[in-house]
Amino acid sequence: MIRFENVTKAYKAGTVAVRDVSLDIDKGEFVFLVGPSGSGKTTLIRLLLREETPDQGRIWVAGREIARLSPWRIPYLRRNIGCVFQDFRLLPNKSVFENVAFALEVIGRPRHVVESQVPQVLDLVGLGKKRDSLPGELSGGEQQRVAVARAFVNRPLLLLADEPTGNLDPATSQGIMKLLDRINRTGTTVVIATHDAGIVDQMRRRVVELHRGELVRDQERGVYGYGT
Amino acid sequence: MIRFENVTKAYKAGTVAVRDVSLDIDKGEFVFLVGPSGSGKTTLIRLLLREETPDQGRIWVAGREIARLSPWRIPYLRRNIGCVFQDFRLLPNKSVFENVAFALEVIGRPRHVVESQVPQVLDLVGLGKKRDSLPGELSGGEQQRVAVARAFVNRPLLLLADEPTGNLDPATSQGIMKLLDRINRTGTTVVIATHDAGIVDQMRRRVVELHRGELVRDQERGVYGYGT
Amino acid sequence: MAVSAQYVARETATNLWRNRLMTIAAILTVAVSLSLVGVSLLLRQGVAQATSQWQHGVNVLVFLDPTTPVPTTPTAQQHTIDQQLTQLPYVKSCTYSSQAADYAQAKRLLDPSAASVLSVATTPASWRCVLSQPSEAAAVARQFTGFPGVDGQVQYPQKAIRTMETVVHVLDAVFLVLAVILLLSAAVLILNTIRLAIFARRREVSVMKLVGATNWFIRIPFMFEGIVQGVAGAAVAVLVTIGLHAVLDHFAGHDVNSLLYDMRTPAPEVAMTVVLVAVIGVVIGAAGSAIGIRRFLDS
Amino acid sequence: MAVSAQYVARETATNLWRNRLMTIAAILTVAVSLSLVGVSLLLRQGVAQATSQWQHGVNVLVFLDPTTPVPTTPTAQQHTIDQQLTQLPYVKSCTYSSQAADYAQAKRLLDPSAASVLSVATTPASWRCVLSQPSEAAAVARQFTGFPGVDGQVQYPQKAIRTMETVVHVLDAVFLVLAVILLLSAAVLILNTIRLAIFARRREVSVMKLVGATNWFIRIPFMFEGIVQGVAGAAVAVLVTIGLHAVLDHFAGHDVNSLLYDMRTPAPEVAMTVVLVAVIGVVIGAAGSAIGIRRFLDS
Ligand SMILES: Nc1ncnc2c1ncn2[C@@H]1O[C@H](COP(=O)(O)OP(=O)(O)OP(=O)(O)O)[C@@H](O)[C@H]1O
Ligand SMILES: Nc1ncnc2c1ncn2[C@@H]1O[C@H](COP(=O)(O)OP(=O)(O)OP(=O)(O)O)[C@@H](O)[C@H]1O
Ligand SMILES: [Mg+2]
Ligand SMILES: [Mg+2]
Repeated sequence: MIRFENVTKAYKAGTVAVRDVSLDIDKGEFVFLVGPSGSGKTTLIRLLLREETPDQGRIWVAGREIARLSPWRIPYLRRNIGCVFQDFRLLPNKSVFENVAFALEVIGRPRHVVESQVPQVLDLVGLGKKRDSLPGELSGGEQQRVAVARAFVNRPLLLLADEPTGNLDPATSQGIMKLLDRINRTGTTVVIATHDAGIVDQMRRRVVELHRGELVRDQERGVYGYGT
Repeated sequence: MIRFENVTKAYKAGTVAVRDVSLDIDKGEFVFLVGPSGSGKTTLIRLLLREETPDQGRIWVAGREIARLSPWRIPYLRRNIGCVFQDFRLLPNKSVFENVAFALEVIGRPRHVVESQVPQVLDLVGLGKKRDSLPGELSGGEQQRVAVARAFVNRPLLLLADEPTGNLDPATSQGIMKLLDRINRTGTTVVIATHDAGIVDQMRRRVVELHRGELVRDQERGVYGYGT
Repeated sequence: MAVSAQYVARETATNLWRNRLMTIAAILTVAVSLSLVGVSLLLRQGVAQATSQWQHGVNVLVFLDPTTPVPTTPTAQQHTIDQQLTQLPYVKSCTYSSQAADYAQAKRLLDPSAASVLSVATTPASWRCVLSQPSEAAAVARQFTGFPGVDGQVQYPQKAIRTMETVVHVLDAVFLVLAVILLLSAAVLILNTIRLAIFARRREVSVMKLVGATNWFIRIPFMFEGIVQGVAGAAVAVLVTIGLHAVLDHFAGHDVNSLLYDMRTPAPEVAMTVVLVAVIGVVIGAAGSAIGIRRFLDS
Repeated sequence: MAVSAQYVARETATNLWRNRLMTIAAILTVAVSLSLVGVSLLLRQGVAQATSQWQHGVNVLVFLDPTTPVPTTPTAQQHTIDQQLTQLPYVKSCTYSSQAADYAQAKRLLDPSAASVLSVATTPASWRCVLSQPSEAAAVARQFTGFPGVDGQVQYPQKAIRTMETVVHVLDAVFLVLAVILLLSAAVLILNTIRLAIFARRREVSVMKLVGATNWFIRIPFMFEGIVQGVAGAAVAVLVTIGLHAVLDHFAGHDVNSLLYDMRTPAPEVAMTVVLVAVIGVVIGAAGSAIGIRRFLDS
């Protein structure tokens, strides 16, 4: 499903965010991406979305080398990827409902599908009552849940989640993780960047650890950290 | 230092975010504010900053009833309060250095004080090397640390922190909490809204719990939750 | 593409409403800019109208030699000359004025002491010819010189024509240049405003892209927003133009001597201006949005 | 307040640079708008100049009765009459033209057949008076009528004066109205642009407030930004205005007959326009920013 081959990415400012990373993730896997702040987790996710292109190395997603994708095909790549962004990236002028509905409208789902599916997903993340609020009128955790809802509303092949529980209390976090687990069981590949040691340790799934941009650990049924 | 007297705050949309909360926090205290997502923690902090005014009840900060403050005095209130916002609220057009320096310039600190103090604080949060980056060029955790640095650079009387470790790995989180603890020991009152059960349980300080806007627990040397 | 009409309509409407400030700013800019263009075009038409009015006043006066006998009651013969004259290039129509008529007019025009030295016999009869092209007066005068019985000198208001032509040309040029400058300025200002408005929403655009929206899916609602703003602004401009036209017409009233009366512009030409203004509004709105959004669409 | 000059300077400079797009948009808007105002003011001054040139050409022609004997070699006596005439209100200067001179001129002006009926004796001598106020020609003519030896009729170019005056008044009014409309439009457009630019930075303003910045602390750098944009825009407008003036002057050349020559505007008046444009730029920049930011400062 995903293959990184000696991928290196440096930002203009000179920071090497990802250094010579090679990684294979199969279809249907559930992977935690861990590492200290600034270790390159978000950058890895941005590379998968082709929000950035690698300086060196190659990346395949669903059998395609995405650096070679022509610009007009990028949207179609992204439609197969649901993403929970670390900073949410909600559309500030759209209501909760519209934000989630947008991911369906983009792929041309008819109105009645949108009308039935969105409220269902919002209920799943516990925001049924907030459907007409604007993002600015939500608490941090509520915004994060909207982002989660938007990411999987269109049943993507690949679900990327960058710190999806950073603003959530442990109970809600567990709810979200159960949800992601359930989605994973339907065949969706799930990659989660997280700092939440409790959840990683509890779920016992594959753990990939980055440190200063380098892949330092890749462990089946892993835990958050060795010592911490 | 802080006194809430039967404070109620409802937003336009009809959500009662804070309901009849009474609370006293003495000078020099260290308080954790906990509660599920959407329980009103951020709203409480916004009330203290007079970003919002209560619908009912009264709030005193440092001996002043802040709802009665005339508009031109509000900036002077805020200069005594350092705040780490949940969504960071960095100035997007200013570098890391300038963002932190701004809090000092606002209170008229001369240039040489700014020049010496800001790098010191940036080193404390581990961002010495990122001083010239813009917020958009930082990882989530780095932005959060800039927000922390800005909040205490001018040694405020009161330090409010809304989810200051949501985007940080456990090691960095502990570093930040140690920092806040140290600041607290110099006499600064510290109020932290957080979901990080690990930290709350480890620090064993006063815990105030909100649930649907109501104060449901106020416990000396408390833990994050009873059951969770 | 596959952008549904319903989606576009809803998107356009809600975005216009939720970005009120920017909507109003853009409409205002279009309205002000295009109003200036419209007014300037209108004034230019007015000048053109006035010119064509004034041109009716340019005559070439052909004096016949009083010593050559001419019939005092010119009928068929006069008609022939008339035809011959009229066939010359640039000559529109000619009227004959007999010696007696010319004498009468001279007496009226000159002060008595000067008139007293004239007599019917010494006053030359004349043809007064209206030209289709006043600037050709000199050429026409030359042509007449060969005609039988025509006095050596052919009079035409040389200095007056030159001055009037200069004024008209300058005014026409001024208003044309003004209209073009205003149009360019309007384009610049409107594009500017749209760019700023889209700049304020660049984050929104980037989020849409990350969720998998195609460029057209993002662009079309923006373009429709631009069109609506352009149309609304142009509508205001059209009203201002029509309003000004009405006001000028009103003040022109029926005072034949007033300059405004000369400047009255017929409705069809005003309509042309109005249509032009409206089209500019739509095009600039749509193109402006499309161009303005382009750099935020490049990934 | 306590806003240090250093802070303001640094803040202004970096903000202008980091918000390039908005800076350029604002400068462009100011430049385009004020250029239009400047050009319009310049044209208006040109018209005023041309008017004053044309006014030198308005003479009142006083014919002396040829039957009343007048000295053929007028010396002291003529001087006295000259003085008397000049003392009349609105009369600027008068020149005498003898019977012989008038006859010579008439011969030149009229066609031979008409001229042949004139003689020196029947041609009246005349005074040709330049008026300071051409519109008063009729009144002056009435005053002359009482003078010794003055022929009953005093000639002045009645129709010509009326037409010229109308044209001048209309042109003057058109350019004044245009300048005022353009000025108002410029104000609206510039305010609009500044508001949009500040709107795009409203979050920044709100963060500054939350960190404890006073309103003036936030407002002053914004105002200076506005001033810099206003000055830069106005500078462009000033260059355009001066440039146009230079171009017009160049084309005017030394062709005394051209309208452009008549419109040449003296440097001090151009300087006035330029100063006016610059001041408007600064004021609108500063005030615009201050007003634009106001609603985001209300807490
Ligand atoms: N747009 C950018 N321009 C320049 N440098 C950047 C940019 N984005 C990220 N970086 C740098 O690249 C490094 C890796 O960033 P990244 O966001 O991938 O970290 P992360 O693992 O997601 O961290 P966190 O857990 O704090 O979110 C950091 O040092 C960061 O400062
Ligand atoms: N500006 C607003 N307008 C309307 N409702 C709001 C606004 N801000 C917050 N709310 C609502 O008020 C409630 C409390 O919000 P608040 O941000 O205080 O929660 P919180 O405890 O900080 O939650 P979290 O842990 O998720 O950040 C929520 O239900 C939220 O939707
Ligand atoms: Mg990250
Ligand atoms: Mg919160």
